[in-house]
Amino acid sequence: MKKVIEIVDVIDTAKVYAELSDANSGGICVFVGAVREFTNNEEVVALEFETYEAMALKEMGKIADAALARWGLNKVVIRHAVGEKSVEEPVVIVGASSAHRDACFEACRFLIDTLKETVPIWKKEKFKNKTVWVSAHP
Amino acid sequence: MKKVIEIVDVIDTAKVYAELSDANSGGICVFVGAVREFTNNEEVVALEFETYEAMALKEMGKIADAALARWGLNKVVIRHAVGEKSVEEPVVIVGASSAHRDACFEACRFLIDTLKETVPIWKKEKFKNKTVWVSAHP
Amino acid sequence: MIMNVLFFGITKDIVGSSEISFSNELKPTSVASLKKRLIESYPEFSKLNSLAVAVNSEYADDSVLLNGNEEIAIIPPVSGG
Amino acid sequence: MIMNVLFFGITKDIVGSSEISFSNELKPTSVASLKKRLIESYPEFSKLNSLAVAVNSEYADDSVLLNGNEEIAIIPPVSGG
Repeated sequence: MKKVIEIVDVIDTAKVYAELSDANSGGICVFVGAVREFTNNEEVVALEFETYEAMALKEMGKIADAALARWGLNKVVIRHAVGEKSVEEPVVIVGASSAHRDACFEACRFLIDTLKETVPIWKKEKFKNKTVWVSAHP
Repeated sequence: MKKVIEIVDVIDTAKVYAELSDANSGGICVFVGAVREFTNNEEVVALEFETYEAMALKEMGKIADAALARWGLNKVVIRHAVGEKSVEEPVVIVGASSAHRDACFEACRFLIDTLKETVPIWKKEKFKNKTVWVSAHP
Repeated sequence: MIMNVLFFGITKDIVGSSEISFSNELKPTSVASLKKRLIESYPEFSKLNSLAVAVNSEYADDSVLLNGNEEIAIIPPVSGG
Repeated sequence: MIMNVLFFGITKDIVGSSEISFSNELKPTSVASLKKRLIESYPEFSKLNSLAVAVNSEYADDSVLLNGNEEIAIIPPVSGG
Protein backbone atom coordinates (compact mmCIF):
# COMPACT_ATOMS: atom_id res chain seq x y z
CA MET A 1 0.00 0.00 0.00
CA LYS A 2 1.62 3.20 -1.14
CA LYS A 3 -0.82 5.46 0.71
CA VAL A 4 -2.77 5.40 3.93
CA ILE A 5 -5.69 7.86 4.03
CA GLU A 6 -7.89 7.91 7.11
CA ILE A 7 -10.28 9.88 9.27
CA VAL A 8 -10.13 8.49 12.80
CA ASP A 9 -11.34 9.24 16.30
CA VAL A 10 -7.91 8.94 17.91
CA ILE A 11 -4.50 9.20 16.24
CA ASP A 12 -1.94 6.58 17.23
CA THR A 13 1.38 8.30 16.51
CA ALA A 14 3.35 5.14 17.32
CA LYS A 15 2.38 3.21 14.20
CA VAL A 16 3.21 5.78 11.51
CA TYR A 17 6.84 4.75 11.18
CA ALA A 18 5.91 1.16 10.32
CA GLU A 19 3.45 2.50 7.73
CA LEU A 20 6.13 4.66 6.07
CA SER A 21 9.07 2.26 6.31
CA ASP A 22 10.26 0.98 2.94
CA ALA A 23 13.34 -0.85 1.69
CA ASN A 24 13.93 1.95 -0.83
CA SER A 25 13.52 4.81 1.66
CA GLY A 26 16.50 6.44 3.30
CA GLY A 27 14.36 9.28 4.65
CA ILE A 28 11.01 9.52 6.40
CA CYS A 29 9.51 12.85 7.43
CA VAL A 30 6.45 13.09 9.67
CA PHE A 31 4.45 16.11 10.81
CA VAL A 32 2.04 15.97 13.74
CA GLY A 33 -0.37 18.82 14.44
CA ALA A 34 -1.50 19.01 18.04
CA VAL A 35 -3.76 21.17 20.21
CA ARG A 36 -1.96 24.16 21.73
CA GLU A 37 -2.98 25.52 25.11
CA PHE A 38 -3.10 29.15 24.01
CA THR A 39 -4.35 30.90 20.87
CA ASN A 40 -3.70 34.65 20.80
CA ASN A 41 -3.13 34.49 24.56
CA GLU A 42 -6.53 32.95 25.19
CA GLU A 43 -6.63 29.61 26.93
CA VAL A 44 -8.07 26.85 24.76
CA VAL A 45 -10.19 24.26 26.57
CA ALA A 46 -10.53 21.96 23.55
CA LEU A 47 -10.82 21.83 19.78
CA GLU A 48 -13.77 20.16 18.13
CA PHE A 49 -13.31 18.78 14.61
CA GLU A 50 -15.99 17.77 12.17
CA THR A 51 -15.72 16.64 8.56
CA TYR A 52 -17.61 15.86 5.40
CA GLU A 53 -16.00 12.45 5.42
CA ALA A 54 -16.62 11.13 1.90
CA MET A 55 -15.25 14.31 0.37
CA ALA A 56 -12.42 14.68 2.89
CA LEU A 57 -11.12 11.19 2.08
CA LYS A 58 -11.31 11.99 -1.64
CA GLU A 59 -9.39 15.27 -1.22
CA MET A 60 -6.80 13.62 1.03
CA GLY A 61 -6.35 10.92 -1.61
CA LYS A 62 -5.77 13.58 -4.30
CA ILE A 63 -3.12 15.26 -2.15
CA ALA A 64 -1.38 11.94 -1.54
CA ASP A 65 -1.43 11.06 -5.25
CA ALA A 66 -0.05 14.48 -6.18
CA ALA A 67 2.81 14.10 -3.68
CA LEU A 68 3.59 10.51 -4.73
CA ALA A 69 3.89 11.63 -8.35
CA ARG A 70 5.70 14.93 -7.81
CA TRP A 71 8.38 13.64 -5.44
CA GLY A 72 8.51 9.97 -6.47
CA LEU A 73 7.70 8.93 -2.91
CA ASN A 74 7.60 5.35 -1.73
CA LYS A 75 4.86 5.80 0.89
CA VAL A 76 2.47 8.49 2.11
CA VAL A 77 0.26 8.72 5.21
CA ILE A 78 -2.48 11.31 5.76
CA ARG A 79 -4.62 10.77 8.84
CA HIS A 80 -6.91 13.30 10.51
CA ALA A 81 -8.85 13.05 13.76
CA VAL A 82 -12.42 14.18 14.38
CA GLY A 83 -14.31 14.89 17.59
CA GLU A 84 -13.16 16.78 20.65
CA LYS A 85 -9.42 17.05 21.29
CA SER A 86 -7.73 18.45 24.40
CA VAL A 87 -4.39 20.21 24.79
CA GLU A 88 -1.41 18.15 23.51
CA GLU A 89 -3.62 15.62 21.69
CA PRO A 90 -2.63 14.99 18.06
CA VAL A 91 -5.22 16.11 15.51
CA VAL A 92 -3.43 15.34 12.26
CA ILE A 93 -0.46 13.26 11.17
CA VAL A 94 1.07 13.34 7.70
CA GLY A 95 4.21 11.60 6.51
CA ALA A 96 6.29 10.88 3.42
CA SER A 97 8.96 8.29 2.74
CA SER A 98 11.54 8.66 -0.02
CA ALA A 99 14.99 7.59 -1.18
CA HIS A 100 16.62 10.87 -0.08
CA ARG A 101 15.67 13.45 2.51
CA ASP A 102 14.99 16.48 0.31
CA ALA A 103 11.94 14.80 -1.17
CA CYS A 104 10.36 13.64 2.08
CA PHE A 105 10.79 17.03 3.77
CA GLU A 106 9.30 18.94 0.84
CA ALA A 107 6.50 16.44 0.37
CA CYS A 108 5.60 16.39 4.07
CA ARG A 109 5.32 20.19 4.07
CA PHE A 110 3.17 20.05 0.93
CA LEU A 111 0.87 17.45 2.51
CA ILE A 112 0.03 19.51 5.59
CA ASP A 113 -0.14 22.86 3.75
CA THR A 114 -2.48 21.49 1.08
CA LEU A 115 -4.60 19.59 3.60
CA LYS A 116 -5.23 22.85 5.45
CA GLU A 117 -6.31 24.53 2.20
CA THR A 118 -8.57 21.99 0.58
CA VAL A 119 -9.77 19.19 2.85
CA PRO A 120 -13.31 19.70 4.20
CA ILE A 121 -12.59 19.55 7.91
CA TRP A 122 -13.72 22.25 10.32
CA LYS A 123 -12.38 23.18 13.70
CA LYS A 124 -14.17 24.97 16.51
CA GLU A 125 -12.02 26.50 19.23
CA LYS A 126 -13.60 26.16 22.65
CA PHE A 127 -12.50 28.84 25.08
CA LYS A 128 -13.80 29.29 28.63
CA ASN A 129 -16.57 31.69 27.63
CA LYS A 130 -17.07 31.24 23.90
CA THR A 131 -16.60 28.97 20.90
CA VAL A 132 -15.28 30.10 17.51
CA TRP A 133 -15.26 28.38 14.10
CA VAL A 134 -11.68 28.89 12.98
CA SER A 135 -11.13 30.91 9.77
CA ALA A 136 -14.86 31.37 9.16
CA HIS A 137 -14.83 35.16 9.36
CA PRO A 138 -12.33 37.82 8.25
CA MET B 1 13.53 18.36 29.62
CA LYS B 2 13.80 20.54 26.58
CA LYS B 3 16.23 18.23 24.79
CA VAL B 4 16.86 14.52 24.50
CA ILE B 5 20.33 13.63 23.18
CA GLU B 6 21.26 9.97 22.92
CA ILE B 7 23.44 7.37 21.26
CA VAL B 8 21.62 4.03 21.41
CA ASP B 9 21.88 0.50 20.08
CA VAL B 10 18.30 0.40 18.78
CA ILE B 11 16.00 3.33 17.95
CA ASP B 12 12.44 3.08 19.22
CA THR B 13 10.51 5.33 16.84
CA ALA B 14 7.29 4.92 18.81
CA LYS B 15 8.30 7.03 21.79
CA VAL B 16 9.49 10.18 20.00
CA TYR B 17 6.06 11.81 19.89
CA ALA B 18 5.68 11.64 23.68
CA GLU B 19 9.14 13.18 24.01
CA LEU B 20 8.25 16.10 21.71
CA SER B 21 4.69 16.70 22.86
CA ASP B 22 4.21 20.03 24.65
CA ALA B 23 1.23 22.13 25.71
CA ASN B 24 2.66 25.06 23.73
CA SER B 25 3.37 23.10 20.56
CA GLY B 26 0.98 23.09 17.64
CA GLY B 27 3.52 21.43 15.36
CA ILE B 28 5.93 18.54 15.68
CA CYS B 29 8.25 17.51 12.85
CA VAL B 30 10.27 14.29 12.95
CA PHE B 31 12.84 12.93 10.51
CA VAL B 32 13.93 9.28 10.52
CA GLY B 33 16.93 8.13 8.53
CA ALA B 34 16.85 4.44 7.63
CA VAL B 35 18.96 1.91 5.76
CA ARG B 36 18.16 1.75 2.04
CA GLU B 37 18.51 -1.50 0.15
CA PHE B 38 20.44 0.02 -2.75
CA THR B 39 23.23 2.60 -3.00
CA ASN B 40 24.19 3.51 -6.56
CA ASN B 41 22.45 0.32 -7.73
CA GLU B 42 24.56 -1.87 -5.45
CA GLU B 43 22.73 -4.00 -2.92
CA VAL B 44 23.53 -3.05 0.66
CA VAL B 45 23.72 -5.94 3.13
CA ALA B 46 24.03 -3.73 6.21
CA LEU B 47 25.43 -0.47 7.53
CA GLU B 48 27.80 -0.44 10.46
CA PHE B 49 27.96 2.71 12.60
CA GLU B 50 30.61 3.66 15.09
CA THR B 51 31.07 6.83 17.10
CA TYR B 52 33.36 8.81 19.36
CA GLU B 53 30.60 8.90 21.91
CA ALA B 54 31.70 11.61 24.34
CA MET B 55 32.29 14.05 21.49
CA ALA B 56 29.22 12.99 19.52
CA LEU B 57 26.95 13.71 22.49
CA LYS B 58 28.60 17.11 22.94
CA GLU B 59 28.16 18.01 19.26
CA MET B 60 24.57 16.79 19.23
CA GLY B 61 23.92 18.94 22.32
CA LYS B 62 25.34 21.99 20.54
CA ILE B 63 23.08 21.39 17.54
CA ALA B 64 20.04 21.03 19.80
CA ASP B 65 20.89 24.22 21.72
CA ALA B 66 21.40 26.15 18.48
CA ALA B 67 18.01 25.00 17.16
CA LEU B 68 16.21 25.70 20.46
CA ALA B 69 17.55 29.26 20.45
CA ARG B 70 17.18 30.01 16.74
CA TRP B 71 13.60 28.77 16.35
CA GLY B 72 12.33 29.18 19.92
CA LEU B 73 11.47 25.49 20.04
CA ASN B 74 9.74 23.83 22.95
CA LYS B 75 11.43 20.43 22.62
CA VAL B 76 14.19 18.77 20.58
CA VAL B 77 15.20 15.12 20.18
CA ILE B 78 18.42 13.90 18.53
CA ARG B 79 19.08 10.18 18.79
CA HIS B 80 21.54 8.14 16.73
CA ALA B 81 22.07 4.39 16.62
CA VAL B 82 25.40 2.56 16.54
CA GLY B 83 26.30 -0.98 15.55
CA GLU B 84 25.12 -2.98 12.56
CA LYS B 85 21.80 -1.99 10.95
CA SER B 86 19.94 -3.88 8.23
CA VAL B 87 17.67 -2.61 5.48
CA GLU B 88 14.69 -0.57 6.77
CA GLU B 89 16.11 -0.22 10.26
CA PRO B 90 16.17 3.35 11.61
CA VAL B 91 19.64 4.75 12.18
CA VAL B 92 18.83 8.30 13.27
CA ILE B 93 15.79 10.17 14.53
CA VAL B 94 15.60 13.94 15.01
CA GLY B 95 12.57 16.00 15.93
CA ALA B 96 11.48 19.51 16.84
CA SER B 97 8.36 20.81 18.53
CA SER B 98 7.17 24.41 18.20
CA ALA B 99 4.14 26.68 18.42
CA HIS B 100 3.73 26.87 14.63
CA ARG B 101 4.76 24.55 11.84
CA ASP B 102 7.27 26.73 9.98
CA ALA B 103 9.68 26.56 12.90
CA CYS B 104 9.54 22.80 13.46
CA PHE B 105 10.00 21.99 9.76
CA GLU B 106 12.99 24.32 9.39
CA ALA B 107 14.52 23.21 12.68
CA CYS B 108 14.10 19.51 11.89
CA ARG B 109 15.88 19.98 8.58
CA PHE B 110 18.66 21.92 10.31
CA LEU B 111 19.07 19.15 12.91
CA ILE B 112 19.66 16.37 10.39
CA ASP B 113 21.74 18.48 7.99
CA THR B 114 24.04 19.70 10.75
CA LEU B 115 24.30 16.28 12.39
CA LYS B 116 25.58 14.88 9.10
CA GLU B 117 28.21 17.62 8.90
CA THR B 118 29.62 17.77 12.40
CA VAL B 119 28.80 14.79 14.63
CA PRO B 120 31.62 12.24 14.87
CA ILE B 121 29.77 9.15 13.69
CA TRP B 122 31.08 6.95 10.90
CA LYS B 123 29.24 4.59 8.64
CA LYS B 124 30.61 1.61 6.75
CA GLU B 125 28.52 0.27 3.87
CA LYS B 126 28.65 -3.50 3.66
CA PHE B 127 28.02 -4.82 0.17
CA LYS B 128 28.18 -8.46 -0.87
CA ASN B 129 31.86 -8.33 -1.85
CA LYS B 130 33.31 -5.24 -0.18
CA THR B 131 32.92 -2.72 2.61
CA VAL B 132 33.32 1.05 2.17
CA TRP B 133 33.69 3.86 4.73
CA VAL B 134 31.17 6.40 3.46
CA SER B 135 32.53 9.84 2.43
CA ALA B 136 36.10 8.94 3.39
CA HIS B 137 37.54 9.35 -0.09
CA PRO B 138 36.82 11.76 -2.97
CA MET C 1 -37.47 14.36 -6.45
CA ILE C 2 -36.45 16.84 -3.83
CA MET C 3 -32.94 18.32 -3.71
CA ASN C 4 -31.09 17.91 -0.41
CA VAL C 5 -28.25 20.20 0.59
CA LEU C 6 -25.81 19.31 3.38
CA PHE C 7 -24.32 21.90 5.73
CA PHE C 8 -21.15 21.72 7.80
CA GLY C 9 -19.27 23.80 10.32
CA ILE C 10 -20.50 27.35 10.75
CA THR C 11 -23.06 27.03 7.94
CA LYS C 12 -24.78 24.26 9.90
CA ASP C 13 -25.02 26.60 12.88
CA ILE C 14 -26.37 29.44 10.71
CA VAL C 15 -29.02 27.26 9.10
CA GLY C 16 -29.75 25.45 12.37
CA SER C 17 -29.74 22.11 10.56
CA SER C 18 -27.29 19.80 8.82
CA GLU C 19 -29.59 19.40 5.80
CA ILE C 20 -32.32 21.31 3.98
CA SER C 21 -34.49 20.27 1.06
CA PHE C 22 -35.75 22.16 -1.96
CA SER C 23 -38.98 20.89 -3.40
CA ASN C 24 -39.23 20.38 -7.13
CA GLU C 25 -40.42 23.76 -8.30
CA LEU C 26 -37.89 25.62 -6.09
CA LYS C 27 -34.73 23.71 -6.98
CA PRO C 28 -31.80 25.92 -7.97
CA THR C 29 -30.45 24.90 -11.35
CA SER C 30 -26.82 25.89 -10.91
CA VAL C 31 -24.23 26.32 -8.17
CA ALA C 32 -24.47 30.08 -8.69
CA SER C 33 -28.22 30.16 -8.17
CA LEU C 34 -27.97 27.85 -5.14
CA LYS C 35 -25.48 30.22 -3.50
CA LYS C 36 -27.63 33.24 -4.34
CA ARG C 37 -30.69 31.63 -2.78
CA LEU C 38 -28.82 30.64 0.36
CA ILE C 39 -27.41 34.13 0.83
CA GLU C 40 -30.90 35.62 0.41
CA SER C 41 -32.32 33.24 3.03
CA TYR C 42 -29.33 33.41 5.40
CA PRO C 43 -27.63 36.83 5.16
CA GLU C 44 -24.94 35.59 7.59
CA PHE C 45 -23.53 33.53 4.70
CA SER C 46 -22.35 36.71 2.99
CA LYS C 47 -20.08 37.50 5.96
CA LEU C 48 -18.02 34.31 5.64
CA ASN C 49 -14.46 34.33 4.31
CA SER C 50 -15.53 32.00 1.53
CA LEU C 51 -18.43 29.81 0.54
CA ALA C 52 -17.78 26.80 -1.65
CA VAL C 53 -20.12 24.14 -2.97
CA ALA C 54 -19.37 20.47 -3.47
CA VAL C 55 -21.33 18.41 -6.00
CA ASN C 56 -20.97 14.66 -5.56
CA SER C 57 -18.15 15.39 -3.09
CA GLU C 58 -16.06 17.43 -5.54
CA TYR C 59 -15.56 21.18 -5.44
CA ALA C 60 -17.84 22.74 -8.08
CA ASP C 61 -17.58 26.26 -9.40
CA ASP C 62 -20.47 28.64 -9.97
CA SER C 63 -21.05 27.52 -13.55
CA VAL C 64 -21.84 23.89 -12.67
CA LEU C 65 -25.45 22.98 -13.45
CA LEU C 66 -27.57 20.99 -11.02
CA ASN C 67 -30.26 18.49 -11.92
CA GLY C 68 -31.24 17.66 -8.37
CA ASN C 69 -29.92 14.11 -8.25
CA GLU C 70 -26.49 15.11 -6.97
CA GLU C 71 -25.19 15.05 -3.43
CA ILE C 72 -24.77 18.74 -2.73
CA ALA C 73 -22.84 20.18 0.21
CA ILE C 74 -22.02 23.67 1.40
CA ILE C 75 -18.36 24.09 2.31
CA PRO C 76 -17.54 27.04 4.56
CA PRO C 77 -13.85 28.00 5.05
CA VAL C 78 -12.00 24.79 5.95
CA SER C 79 -9.77 24.70 9.03
CA GLY C 80 -8.36 21.20 9.37
CA GLY C 81 -4.92 20.45 10.69
CA MET D 1 53.59 11.23 30.50
CA ILE D 2 52.85 9.67 27.18
CA MET D 3 50.39 11.21 24.70
CA ASN D 4 47.59 8.94 23.51
CA VAL D 5 45.76 9.54 20.25
CA LEU D 6 42.43 7.87 19.45
CA PHE D 7 41.46 6.75 15.95
CA PHE D 8 38.00 6.14 14.49
CA GLY D 9 36.45 4.96 11.27
CA ILE D 10 38.80 4.61 8.34
CA THR D 11 41.75 6.06 10.27
CA LYS D 12 41.50 3.18 12.74
CA ASP D 13 41.70 0.76 9.79
CA ILE D 14 44.69 2.60 8.31
CA VAL D 15 46.59 2.66 11.59
CA GLY D 16 45.45 -0.86 12.48
CA SER D 17 44.65 0.23 16.02
CA SER D 18 42.17 2.44 17.86
CA GLU D 19 44.93 4.16 19.83
CA ILE D 20 48.63 4.99 19.51
CA SER D 21 50.99 6.59 22.00
CA PHE D 22 53.81 9.11 21.59
CA SER D 23 56.51 8.90 24.21
CA ASN D 24 57.70 12.08 25.84
CA GLU D 25 60.47 13.18 23.52
CA LEU D 26 58.34 12.51 20.39
CA LYS D 27 55.14 14.30 21.40
CA PRO D 28 53.83 16.69 18.77
CA THR D 29 53.31 20.15 20.25
CA SER D 30 50.44 21.37 18.09
CA VAL D 31 47.54 20.01 16.06
CA ALA D 32 49.43 20.97 12.90
CA SER D 33 52.52 18.99 13.87
CA LEU D 34 50.42 16.01 14.97
CA LYS D 35 48.74 15.91 11.56
CA LYS D 36 52.07 16.27 9.78
CA ARG D 37 53.55 13.37 11.75
CA LEU D 38 50.56 11.15 11.11
CA ILE D 39 50.61 11.83 7.36
CA GLU D 40 54.35 11.03 7.27
CA SER D 41 53.77 7.73 9.08
CA TYR D 42 50.55 6.83 7.27
CA PRO D 43 50.53 8.24 3.73
CA GLU D 44 46.97 6.95 3.27
CA PHE D 45 45.82 9.80 5.53
CA SER D 46 46.63 12.30 2.79
CA LYS D 47 44.08 10.69 0.48
CA LEU D 48 41.12 11.30 2.80
CA ASN D 49 38.49 13.94 2.04
CA SER D 50 39.32 15.67 5.30
CA LEU D 51 41.24 15.03 8.50
CA ALA D 52 40.15 16.82 11.65
CA VAL D 53 41.51 16.62 15.17
CA ALA D 54 39.54 16.82 18.41
CA VAL D 55 41.17 17.98 21.61
CA ASN D 56 39.21 17.16 24.76
CA SER D 57 36.31 16.17 22.49
CA GLU D 58 36.11 19.55 20.71
CA TYR D 59 37.17 20.24 17.13
CA ALA D 60 40.58 21.93 17.25
CA ASP D 61 42.19 23.79 14.37
CA ASP D 62 45.83 23.51 13.32
CA SER D 63 47.00 26.33 15.58
CA VAL D 64 45.92 24.65 18.83
CA LEU D 65 48.91 23.75 21.03
CA LEU D 66 49.16 20.39 22.78
CA ASN D 67 50.73 19.73 26.17
CA GLY D 68 50.11 16.00 26.15
CA ASN D 69 47.49 15.86 28.89
CA GLU D 70 44.56 16.29 26.54
CA GLU D 71 42.31 13.59 25.11
CA ILE D 72 43.23 13.71 21.45
CA ALA D 73 41.23 12.06 18.66
CA ILE D 74 41.56 11.85 14.90
CA ILE D 75 38.31 12.59 13.09
CA PRO D 76 38.09 11.35 9.50
CA PRO D 77 35.16 12.54 7.31
CA VAL D 78 32.00 11.99 9.36
CA SER D 79 29.07 10.10 7.82
CA GLY D 80 26.33 9.81 10.42
CA GLY D 81 22.63 9.91 9.58
